Amino acid sequence: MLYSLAGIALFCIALRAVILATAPLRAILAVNVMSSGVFLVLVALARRTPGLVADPVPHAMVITGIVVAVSATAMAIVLTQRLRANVSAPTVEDTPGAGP
Amino acid sequence: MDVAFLFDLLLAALIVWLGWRALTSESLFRAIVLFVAFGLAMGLAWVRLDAIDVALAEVAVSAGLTGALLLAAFGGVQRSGDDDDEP
Amino acid sequence: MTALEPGSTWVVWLIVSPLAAALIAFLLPRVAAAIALANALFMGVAALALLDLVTEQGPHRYSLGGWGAPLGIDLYADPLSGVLLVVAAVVVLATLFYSRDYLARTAIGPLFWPISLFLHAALNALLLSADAFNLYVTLELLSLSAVALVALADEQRAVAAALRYLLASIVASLAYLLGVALLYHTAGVLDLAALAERATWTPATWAALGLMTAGLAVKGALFPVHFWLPGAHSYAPSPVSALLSALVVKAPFYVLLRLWYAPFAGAPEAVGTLLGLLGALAIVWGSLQALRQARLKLLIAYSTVAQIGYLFLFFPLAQSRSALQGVTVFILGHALAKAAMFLAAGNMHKCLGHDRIQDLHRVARELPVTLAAFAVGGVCIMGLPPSGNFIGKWLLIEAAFAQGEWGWAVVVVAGGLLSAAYVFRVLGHAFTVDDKPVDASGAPASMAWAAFALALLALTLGVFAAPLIDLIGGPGETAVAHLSSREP
Amino acid sequence: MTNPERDTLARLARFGSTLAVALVFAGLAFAMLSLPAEPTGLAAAVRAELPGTGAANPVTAVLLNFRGYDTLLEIAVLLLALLAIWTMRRGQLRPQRDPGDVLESLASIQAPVMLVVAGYLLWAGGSAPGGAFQAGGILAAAGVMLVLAGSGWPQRLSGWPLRVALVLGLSAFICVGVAVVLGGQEFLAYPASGAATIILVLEICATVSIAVILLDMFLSVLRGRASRTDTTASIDQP
Repeated sequence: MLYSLAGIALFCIALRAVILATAPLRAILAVNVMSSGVFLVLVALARRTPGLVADPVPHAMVITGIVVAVSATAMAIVLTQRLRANVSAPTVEDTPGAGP
Repeated sequence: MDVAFLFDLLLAALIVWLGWRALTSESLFRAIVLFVAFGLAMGLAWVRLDAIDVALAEVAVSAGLTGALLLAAFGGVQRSGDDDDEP
Repeated sequence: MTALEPGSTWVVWLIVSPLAAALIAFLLPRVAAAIALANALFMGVAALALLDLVTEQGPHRYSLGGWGAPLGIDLYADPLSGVLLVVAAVVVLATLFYSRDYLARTAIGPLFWPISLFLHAALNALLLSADAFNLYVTLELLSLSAVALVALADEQRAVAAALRYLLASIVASLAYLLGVALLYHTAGVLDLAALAERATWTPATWAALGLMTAGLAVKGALFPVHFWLPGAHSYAPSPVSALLSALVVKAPFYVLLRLWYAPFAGAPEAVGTLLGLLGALAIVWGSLQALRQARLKLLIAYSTVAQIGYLFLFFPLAQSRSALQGVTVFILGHALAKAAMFLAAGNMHKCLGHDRIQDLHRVARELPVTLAAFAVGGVCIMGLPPSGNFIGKWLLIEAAFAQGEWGWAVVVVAGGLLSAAYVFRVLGHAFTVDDKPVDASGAPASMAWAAFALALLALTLGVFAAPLIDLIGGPGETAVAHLSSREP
Repeated sequence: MTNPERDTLARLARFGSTLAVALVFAGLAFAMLSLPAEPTGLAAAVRAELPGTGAANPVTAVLLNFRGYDTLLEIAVLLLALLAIWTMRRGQLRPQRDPGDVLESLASIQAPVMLVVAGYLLWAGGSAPGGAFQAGGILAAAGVMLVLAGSGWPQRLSGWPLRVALVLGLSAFICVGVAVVLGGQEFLAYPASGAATIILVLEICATVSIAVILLDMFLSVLRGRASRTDTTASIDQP
């Protein structure tokens, strides 16, 4: 139960960080911490009562999740690099989402 | 309160603290190093949770490779120097 | 292990074939386009065969690995997933056909083909999945391939939009996954039907409902968390915009729909009303934003924000059967019409070199088929008969009156008027006569006709709608009927 | 917008987000603490069916057998992410700066050790903790060490050998799955007698693909760093 509480604490801290982040690499760090928090909840809740045996299904789900997370992280990092490398491209002509 | 519980309490607190520091550290480089340390502490937590498979995957992939990717990307950021100016 | 009925392996081929095609298209870039088109054709055949199968024999479960739920992962097909698989295959086929000539005019490399095949595989896998965690994996495969396709437009704002899309979608996935964790530790299973049997309304179920709905709302671009959509959908290459707006953005809604019938059946009405209100706001906000846009593709993207709102009107009206029928027909109609409009816009962009709405003067003379495709698509979006969108809206209004909540009907009608305003704004400029010298470089016929074919399908969808509606509400939908009858 | 206004807005955003996540935390913590104490989950079912899976390690049994379909899709996610990265890749990979004797000699000792560890994890994965993902991750990490130490050979992997290594894992899964379907069984339902062999073959293929994909992702990030020109970037809208 301790670890699942730590997991949701990480989830919440990272959620706040990703909302407030302005630099892409900071946001990428935050989503990685966030995913660790979710994984911790996934595994630790199986042992919320002392004496329970480990449940292999959440373990497998977390291993799957770790691999998905590293794929997304690598993609995000390369996108960040592209963003920095493109200087010739046009700039703020019409920004989407900028409401009145 | 037995030793195991105390250890778990300390480790859980350490994980949250490292995660917090990794997200709030002013220097991006330090943030990444803290993130790698955070990954290693997570590995220890997986061991405590009897999830050795996850611990191995976490240390190899999350802490190791994600850390390496972030550090490699940081090398690029550092030269433009625009990423270090926020609290 | 039981012997299989003949034909029931269609669900497997619908997932394996695009994956295998993606590998071949990656290894042999020269034949990538041909492989992708052949696969899209085969997907159409397989989806029709599966639809036929579930119509005849009722909903169909397939146990991957032979274990069966809850230990293994099951695939689940019913008329709802069947018709969505068919429309996905149709839109992908037309879009990929269009892409051959489109890509020849850009610097986009042959990796477009394997990535689009991964996207199709993810879409089919998602439509067929019956497992909460497997849905997470398919959502990730879908989002990452969608982001990859957006980033193919190698300009600053497209890359920025792709990054924003990626980050929003990772956070949303993690919220969904945390919800899955809570559900698993409440009910001890991951299969949706098994979850529906075992789940009780504990605080953990509530938290899961909140987390998963919020995550899927971000991924499905429901107002006010649609911030990533206009950039991603408008700055992407046009065939990608078509795939994203027509298909990808519907996938999270479909997952939510499935959850609404399985673990979250019997969620209190207030939650449905909230989702419906956000949908209504999306219709108004998206339409008003569309009216303000100077660029055609941004206008169409905001139109998608508005049209997504209609889907969420399902939730407050879920009690009546015509709501599900209406929303299904609406999804089909919007998928075809919106794909047609984005393909047409891409054609205009390629020929004129821009997509500024007020400079579209020569389009009527230069690109008659393209403009016709756009106009017909626009008419469908307005919801005029005999389009599928008309039938969809009609059924939603019917559901609203059946439940005595005519307020939702007002929203449906008002949204139609607003969409008429922004469609006519474009057409008004396009039909203006202009004396400037005529540019002879026309678009290849394939690109114009691909768009037109989709628009025509969208327009005539209403004619075929009757049997379709019977399918969705009919006896084939036993699982849905069974689950939705479990009211608390 | 003037600066004080901006500061106020930023402070408001900070305060609002802190309040919001505090509420989320409280809600989630309450939900978790209210979970029933009795065990739920599939642990018992996994244990009961374990003998027929071809793997003695329950996690491997779940990953490669019970939920092998998830793993198939997950390897597809990895490969797709790499293809996405390839479409964005520009520039040439520059040789690393002189790494220094220490790192070089460290890498020359560590890389073979890591290779052995990866091999052990892969082999042991059937019965003890370990398996394709762990082995693949460690192999990729060994590759990263070699690259950082200035060794060129990981970068020499290119062309057809590279492409084959990348698709090996996913193709193996698809081939096994389809072969079983053509034999009249469900997709990915391994015959009990050959399950252990099939799982080992799948794990070896997956390890190769995972290691090469992860290593190539790292190399792509290094390459992106080399081709960069200066500009400020922000995920916020300008």
